[in-house]
Amino acid sequence: MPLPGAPTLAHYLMLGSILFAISMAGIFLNRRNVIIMLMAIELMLLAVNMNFIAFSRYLGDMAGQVFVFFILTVAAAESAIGLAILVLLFRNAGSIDVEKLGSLRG
Amino acid sequence: MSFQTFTFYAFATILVFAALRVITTRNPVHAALWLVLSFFTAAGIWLLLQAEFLAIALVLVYVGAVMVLFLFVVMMLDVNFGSMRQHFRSYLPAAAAVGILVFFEMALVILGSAVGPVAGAPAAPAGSNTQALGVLLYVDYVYPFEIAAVVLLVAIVAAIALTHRKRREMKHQDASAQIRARASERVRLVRMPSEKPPV
Amino acid sequence: MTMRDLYLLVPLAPLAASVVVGLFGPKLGRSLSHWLCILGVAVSFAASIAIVRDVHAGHLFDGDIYTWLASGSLRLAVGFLIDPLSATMLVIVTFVSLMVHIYTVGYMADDPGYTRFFSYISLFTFSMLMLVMSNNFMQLFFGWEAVGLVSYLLIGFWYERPTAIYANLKAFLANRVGDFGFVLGIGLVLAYFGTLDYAPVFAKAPSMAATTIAPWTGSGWSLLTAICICLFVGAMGKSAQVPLHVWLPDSMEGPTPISALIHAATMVTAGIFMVARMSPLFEWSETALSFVTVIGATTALFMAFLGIVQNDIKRVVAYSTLSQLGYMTVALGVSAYSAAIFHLMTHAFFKALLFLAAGSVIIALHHEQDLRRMGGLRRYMPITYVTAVIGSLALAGIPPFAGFYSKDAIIEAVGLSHVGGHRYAYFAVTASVFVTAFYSFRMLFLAFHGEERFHAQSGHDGESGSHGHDEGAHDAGPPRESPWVVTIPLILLAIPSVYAGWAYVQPMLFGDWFGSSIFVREPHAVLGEMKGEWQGPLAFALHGLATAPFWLAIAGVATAVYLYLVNPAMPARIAARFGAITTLLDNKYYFDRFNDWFFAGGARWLGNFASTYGDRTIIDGWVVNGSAKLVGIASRAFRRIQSGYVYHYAFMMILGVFGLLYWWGAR
Amino acid sequence: MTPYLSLSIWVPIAAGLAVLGVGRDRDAAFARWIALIGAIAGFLVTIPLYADFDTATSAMQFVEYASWIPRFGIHYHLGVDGISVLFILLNSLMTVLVVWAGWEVITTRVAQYMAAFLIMSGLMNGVFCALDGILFYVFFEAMLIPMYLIIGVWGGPNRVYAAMKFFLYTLLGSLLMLVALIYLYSVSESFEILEWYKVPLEMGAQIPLWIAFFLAFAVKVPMWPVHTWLPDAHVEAPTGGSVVLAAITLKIGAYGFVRFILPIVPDASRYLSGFVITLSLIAVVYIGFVALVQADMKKLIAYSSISHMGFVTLGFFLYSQLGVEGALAQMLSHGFVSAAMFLCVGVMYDRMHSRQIADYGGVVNTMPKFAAFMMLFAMANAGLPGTSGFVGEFLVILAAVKANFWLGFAAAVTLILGAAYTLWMYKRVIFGPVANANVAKLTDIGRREFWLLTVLAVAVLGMGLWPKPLIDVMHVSVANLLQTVARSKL
Amino acid sequence: MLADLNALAALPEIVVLTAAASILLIDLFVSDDRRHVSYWLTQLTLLVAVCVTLTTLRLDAVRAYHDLVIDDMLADFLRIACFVAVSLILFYSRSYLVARGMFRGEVFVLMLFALLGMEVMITGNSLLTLYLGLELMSLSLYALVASRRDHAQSTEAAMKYFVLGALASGMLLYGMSMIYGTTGSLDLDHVARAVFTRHANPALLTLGLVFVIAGLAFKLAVVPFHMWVPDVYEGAPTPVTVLIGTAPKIAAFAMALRLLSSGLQGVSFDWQGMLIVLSVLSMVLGNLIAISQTNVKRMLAYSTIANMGYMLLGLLTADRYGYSAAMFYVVTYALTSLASFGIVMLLSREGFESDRLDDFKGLNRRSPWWAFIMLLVMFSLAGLPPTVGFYAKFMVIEAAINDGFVWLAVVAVMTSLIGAFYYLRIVKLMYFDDPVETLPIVVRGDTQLVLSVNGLLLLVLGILPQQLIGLCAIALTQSNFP
Repeated sequence: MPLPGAPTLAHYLMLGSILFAISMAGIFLNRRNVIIMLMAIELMLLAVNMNFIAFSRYLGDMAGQVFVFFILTVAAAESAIGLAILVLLFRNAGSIDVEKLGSLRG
Repeated sequence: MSFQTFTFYAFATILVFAALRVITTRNPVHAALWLVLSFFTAAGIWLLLQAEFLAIALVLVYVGAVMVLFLFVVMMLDVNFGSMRQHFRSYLPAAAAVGILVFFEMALVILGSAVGPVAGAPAAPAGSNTQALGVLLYVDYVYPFEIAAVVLLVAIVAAIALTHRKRREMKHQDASAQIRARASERVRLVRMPSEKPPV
Repeated sequence: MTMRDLYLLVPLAPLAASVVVGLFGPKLGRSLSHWLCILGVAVSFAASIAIVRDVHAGHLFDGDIYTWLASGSLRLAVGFLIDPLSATMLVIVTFVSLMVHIYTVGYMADDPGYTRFFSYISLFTFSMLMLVMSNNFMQLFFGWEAVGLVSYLLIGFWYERPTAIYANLKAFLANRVGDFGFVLGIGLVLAYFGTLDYAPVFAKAPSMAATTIAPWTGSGWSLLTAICICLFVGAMGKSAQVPLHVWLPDSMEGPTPISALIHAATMVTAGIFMVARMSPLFEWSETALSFVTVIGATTALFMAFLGIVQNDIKRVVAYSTLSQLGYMTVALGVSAYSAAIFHLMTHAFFKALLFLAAGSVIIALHHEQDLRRMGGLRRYMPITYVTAVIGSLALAGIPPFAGFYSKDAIIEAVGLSHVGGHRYAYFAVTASVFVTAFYSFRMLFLAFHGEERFHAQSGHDGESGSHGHDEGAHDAGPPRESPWVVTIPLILLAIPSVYAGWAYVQPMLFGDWFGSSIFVREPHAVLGEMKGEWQGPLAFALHGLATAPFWLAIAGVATAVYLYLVNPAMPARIAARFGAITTLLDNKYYFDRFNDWFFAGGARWLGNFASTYGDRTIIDGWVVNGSAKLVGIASRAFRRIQSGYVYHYAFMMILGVFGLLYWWGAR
Repeated sequence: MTPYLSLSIWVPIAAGLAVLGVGRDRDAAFARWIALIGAIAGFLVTIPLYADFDTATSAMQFVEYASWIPRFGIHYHLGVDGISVLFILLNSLMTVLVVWAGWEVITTRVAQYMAAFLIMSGLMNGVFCALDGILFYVFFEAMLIPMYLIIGVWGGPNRVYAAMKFFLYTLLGSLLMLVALIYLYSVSESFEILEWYKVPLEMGAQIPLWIAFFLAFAVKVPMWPVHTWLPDAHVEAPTGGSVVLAAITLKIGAYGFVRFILPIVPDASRYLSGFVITLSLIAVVYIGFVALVQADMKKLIAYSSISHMGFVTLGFFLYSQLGVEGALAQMLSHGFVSAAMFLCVGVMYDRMHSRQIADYGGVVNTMPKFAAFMMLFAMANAGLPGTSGFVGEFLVILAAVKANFWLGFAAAVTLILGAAYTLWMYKRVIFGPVANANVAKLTDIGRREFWLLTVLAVAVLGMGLWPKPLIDVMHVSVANLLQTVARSKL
Repeated sequence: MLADLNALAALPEIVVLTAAASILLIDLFVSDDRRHVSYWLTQLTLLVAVCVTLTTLRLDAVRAYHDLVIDDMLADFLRIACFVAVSLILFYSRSYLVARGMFRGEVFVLMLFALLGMEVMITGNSLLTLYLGLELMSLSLYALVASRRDHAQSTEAAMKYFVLGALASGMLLYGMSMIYGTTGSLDLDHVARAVFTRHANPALLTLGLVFVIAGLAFKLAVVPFHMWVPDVYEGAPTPVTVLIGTAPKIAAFAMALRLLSSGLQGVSFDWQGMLIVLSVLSMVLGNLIAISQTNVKRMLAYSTIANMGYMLLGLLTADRYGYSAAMFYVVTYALTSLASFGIVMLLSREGFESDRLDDFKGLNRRSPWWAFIMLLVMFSLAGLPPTVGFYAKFMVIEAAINDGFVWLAVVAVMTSLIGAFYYLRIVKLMYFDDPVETLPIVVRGDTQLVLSVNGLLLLVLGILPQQLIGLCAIALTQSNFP
């Protein structure tokens, strides 16, 4: 199956996997910056959503889209809580540097 | 190459590039903006997939609310981002390796399995996408819908509970604590070694 | 009262006395205690006499008292075998024991452990009787070990003395080495005969004569040889045959009465008795018999030499005991079992006599045992002196004393025998006649003749220096004759020492005294040959005058007279002249040193090695604690994965997913 | 029918819980009395087990059977045969003695001490009469807990190491046994031990099963080379702990051999009997030498225990009536003798607070009664005829010679070594002149100690002089066992 | 229309939700020193929830809300277990919360919401409901971990938990998307059918399976998805730690069961292998690392990891017996874990956490009773009879052996030997060592009672486990698991 050409399901899945891979790489690349880590996680969810929608289209089944709807909702809530914790962290530790988050270990 | 194909590739390219910039850019504000771009292009792709409602929702909810929240927090916290980037370059190979490996692993599976073309799929259901989704949400998926509402409630409660501060920094008298104090607690006798006289 | 009750009475009377006195001795008081024990043994003695008469009237008994244990087809019982052999032994044992009991009243009069001592010797009597009366191997072993125990207790009676407690441990262990063989012998009997009762085993012995066992592949040992040698190893321990004799001289650390009773008259003869009892087995094994002969002969000669150089009066007697036990063993080896028992009997009398006489001297000198500090005692202690002379004559084998008959019979039997090693044995027993006569009269002269050296001592610690009852009594006047409780037994023992020889030589050796209890195969019947020339005890004695042994004995006596009465300075010169031999003899052929170095030291070295390296270093250190340590190290190492950094954690998760993906991708 | 077995298990446990519940450290006497009454009651209920025992049958007697965990077919199945019944009596008797022995000696946390022993007693009775694999395992494991506490709480200076070692060592073995039990269940669909005797097993299955069981029981016995926990545990444990450990706990390991290994995996047992016999003989000889050089009395007795238990395993794997009965007799006797020896050391330790041989000497001068008792027990330990120590040793040696002369030869070495290490210690501790001022100040045993030792002395002598009543109980069961073992399962 | 929904199936959820919302409102009007009103209301809610669950108990499985929800015995049973667990946590933690200024309405409410999330997980019959339940639970827990706002460690723990949790749910979602894509449905019944009939694309399905397992493993805390556990356990306030360590494990177990068994039984061979790997890793590493811990909470965290490894032994057999064993395991583990943290909280005071191992020194002197309870807990965790932990281990090992994994059983027992070491160490500290701390232990009466019952239950269930074992068996038989 030649990849360039009319977009098939595989194309979308590949796109999703690229996004997923980028988000994973992002977590590593920004190992000290929690905010960008959170953004990378958003990217990951985007990848997942991409998959769902592609499958939904491919299967002709709306359930996938419904799922995406809920993912979006949850992701929003998640961001809110994540950012709340981030704020708290900044207040308590004076930094959001993950490298400084090492008091719990071993 | 049809228009659809072209659009897909165009959006996909921008999406991937924007995503890459999200994780590589120095400034979190820029990262957030790149993320916005990613969402926009993703919404575009979703339109191609006939998920109009979700595409719009992504733009409205994500770009309009979540990303704004991100930007808000980034700007509110006075973080010294410069110091956080110190070892950025040294992290690059590992991160790239992880990313590429993940990608290849997934790609192998996806490409190795004979996944049919989207074109072969049945046509989109009649009526608007939004309506169809709405019917599903309020009829079939009413239960998850409720749960999702609770999730949002939790987010609200949590966010408030965690970040809402009563300003208690000022000193104040605690009458009950004063009453509870015992004689033994009032004065603390400290035994200290007597200073040695210089020889 | 049936005979069975009488049989029971024999061992139980002393046992009862022993238990009562042992548990309540201090409460009963001294006199009640000793009367109880004496009564117990006296009853036992009386019963023994009755039994002997009954046995000679033809009433034998072989039956069980109670079943000790049963397992599968095996039944182990406690039972009695009453036949002439055991009946004879009963009388000997109870008689000597009775004498010793009485004697003890005087000898131990001042000892704080008085009642304990009585309890022990009564217990010993019981044990010995159980051994003798046994009708099976298990009970034999029981008695065997029980006498060993009492011997252990009695040697260490004065437990404060390091030498005594060293000696008793040594005695017990040397005996245990013998028991080691003994138990294996019993095991072999059980394995091949399927029972431990004498009667069926003896009955089956002829049919087993050709049986061989293969301890390792390709070898073939005669079963009976193996059994007999194993059993005899036991006898070597108990009857102090070379090289397991080392304990006996040291056992003189015990009080003198028990030296007489246990280490001369009875216990040490258990081995002799046992082999005689096992004659139906030994008879079928030439190898075993010649083994017995050689060991016995070696003991007889070489232990006699040691008797010459001893200065401790009891040790001299002890070495003479060893030597005489060698005689008995030789007799066994040449199948003259009755001669062995006969000698056992006469030896019991005169050796007990000698020991008690020595004891009498020791009391008189306030527990002085060194011959070099005696001399001239005959004037002060006439009864002791006379009885000691009788004992010495008997020991030296001068006709017509008891010892002559038994010893001469043995020598003749050896001369007639054709068992392997008989020439060596003949030489040994003959040569040691001279030695025996020499050392026994040396002792006699040193103690009772010559100048009175007992005044010379100063501040010397006697036998019981730490006992305190004779502190400062050294100069309390000249030695006095011992009290009647001491002398009566001497006299009573002197009587059979004189007459038991000619009175019993005929019935025991050539008559039907032992009946079927001793079995001799035709080719070995040396006594049978002698019987052909037998013309009565008197003729035997007269004939004896014409034989080499007699003249050797006379020579021995004469040498002693010359060296110790006529020319007392001579022995020292001789000793100096033959320095190497003297050293060898002084060191008792280095047996003790070798044992200390090789066995005791070796065992300790092995134990330390096993304990330190085997247990503590390898098993505990490496394996047990090592694996625990390894776990600890691994734990700390893995702990470092938990670095505290989120991206490490995330990395682990991704790695996990990867791993799973890869795994199932590859599959 | 009165459920005597259940009573023998639950009476002590109930008493233990009662002591734990009502006992207070302030009023230790009360706790002691309750404990003693409980222990005696526990002993009394076991007497009918012997009195009413039918020696003519090999079937399980006093059987109690109730469903427990139906999902796995696990039953509360109790019963005794001639092999196990005596150990229940022994154990219950020991509990009385141990409670009594700790009477004045234990002053801290008395209630907990007493309760631990009572509970352990019940659990160990359970081990001996459980006929269900899991029931057995539950008792088997549960008894580790009180023992762990006894060593750790009331033990000597190095108690923590000893307790840990004891626990983990024994757990190592028993965990594998759990796997084996479950495997047997998966094969036979039953946890009935008696069912397992009949279930056919491939050699490929028998060998791993054998190893698992063997490890569990060998550690417990303990056999060389998995014995090193024992000296440590004994040395550090309080006297009562040592007594129970030596008298009963070790027996449980040996009991496992006859209850599990031999009948369940007979072919593997035969195949590997040479291995076990070798280890047993190493235990007899090697450990004998090790015992010889110990400077600590408890350690010495501990090593002697290992050596004696070597006889037990040796006897089992000779596959003869004589050997097995000898081994069982040795187990019983060792129960008395080792208990007595440890009590003796305890008596001295209570006075001098030292277990080092070098600290003693001439004890007989100040403690003559005690010395007499100890002499008896030392002799029993050395296997003197007339004492119980002789019976088992003698029978096993006989059986060994019967099987192979050289086996007997090696086993008989114990006659020398056993006497050597026991009497050498006795000599150095008891005999001789008073060694130091501390010994001079010793007081002889009191009334409590006297009667305590008397009970054991009577047992030692009684069994030595007339073992038949005890051994008769075993015959039919042992014969049956041997038949079971003789049948191949392949 | 409502009748179609079978709304009663979710009655306990409705009760909890209503109550949570009500308490949220009521709490607004309650002053600080009358906070116990909220507390008791929460307890009441749990009681009512238990009663409601019991009264609506049915033997057969009911699907509701268009098959998104399933209410079967398993669900009822596990729901009750969660209710009880949360209730006990509240009992144990009251003093702790008060002492640290955390005795606040929102804490209770968040706990209830987390509980609601668990219920949704337990009853989920669709990828969607499972996901939403999981998120509801997780989000509440993130907030709870951070709820001690002034405590830097708590915040740090919350941050780690959040980031990793989000990553894990991203993975789970990716997996779900693949499953959805290959089977064409979110409904587990449909998924199962598609998998069984081999309509699903096997490669993509396996891809999805891997990611789903990763997500589940994160929640179950098994190696190598366990990294958050020790840090969060240590950093979180103890009541939250115990909440994370108990009820969510039950819910995660239910979710795993639903996903793997109800949905993906057809590819059980695949996930079996994966679970074996995870299980072995967890047992080994969990026990191993626990040895070198000095903090009780951290040690218990590793113990959780190890125990979840054992639990997987039951799950990975992929049959009903194994599931019931795993269920028994997870329930009794929760019970044991509750008691252990109960004691930890009992010993803590204002300004003193009592979470170092040394704080247990000489507990037997200070309080024999609590030492005894802790002893039971430790032996139960170590899996020794006569505590319930033994049957838990017994059952999973039995399941493994029954399925032919004898070697796994051997690994399990060998690692539990290592485990025994650190559990014993606590006993050692309590019994063999002298106390450092001599202050008397003051405990509220109700806490005392409940904790004692909890502890003794470990023993009682250890002696008479048949009822609980039977319940677990019935729950799975009636629920028609393969």
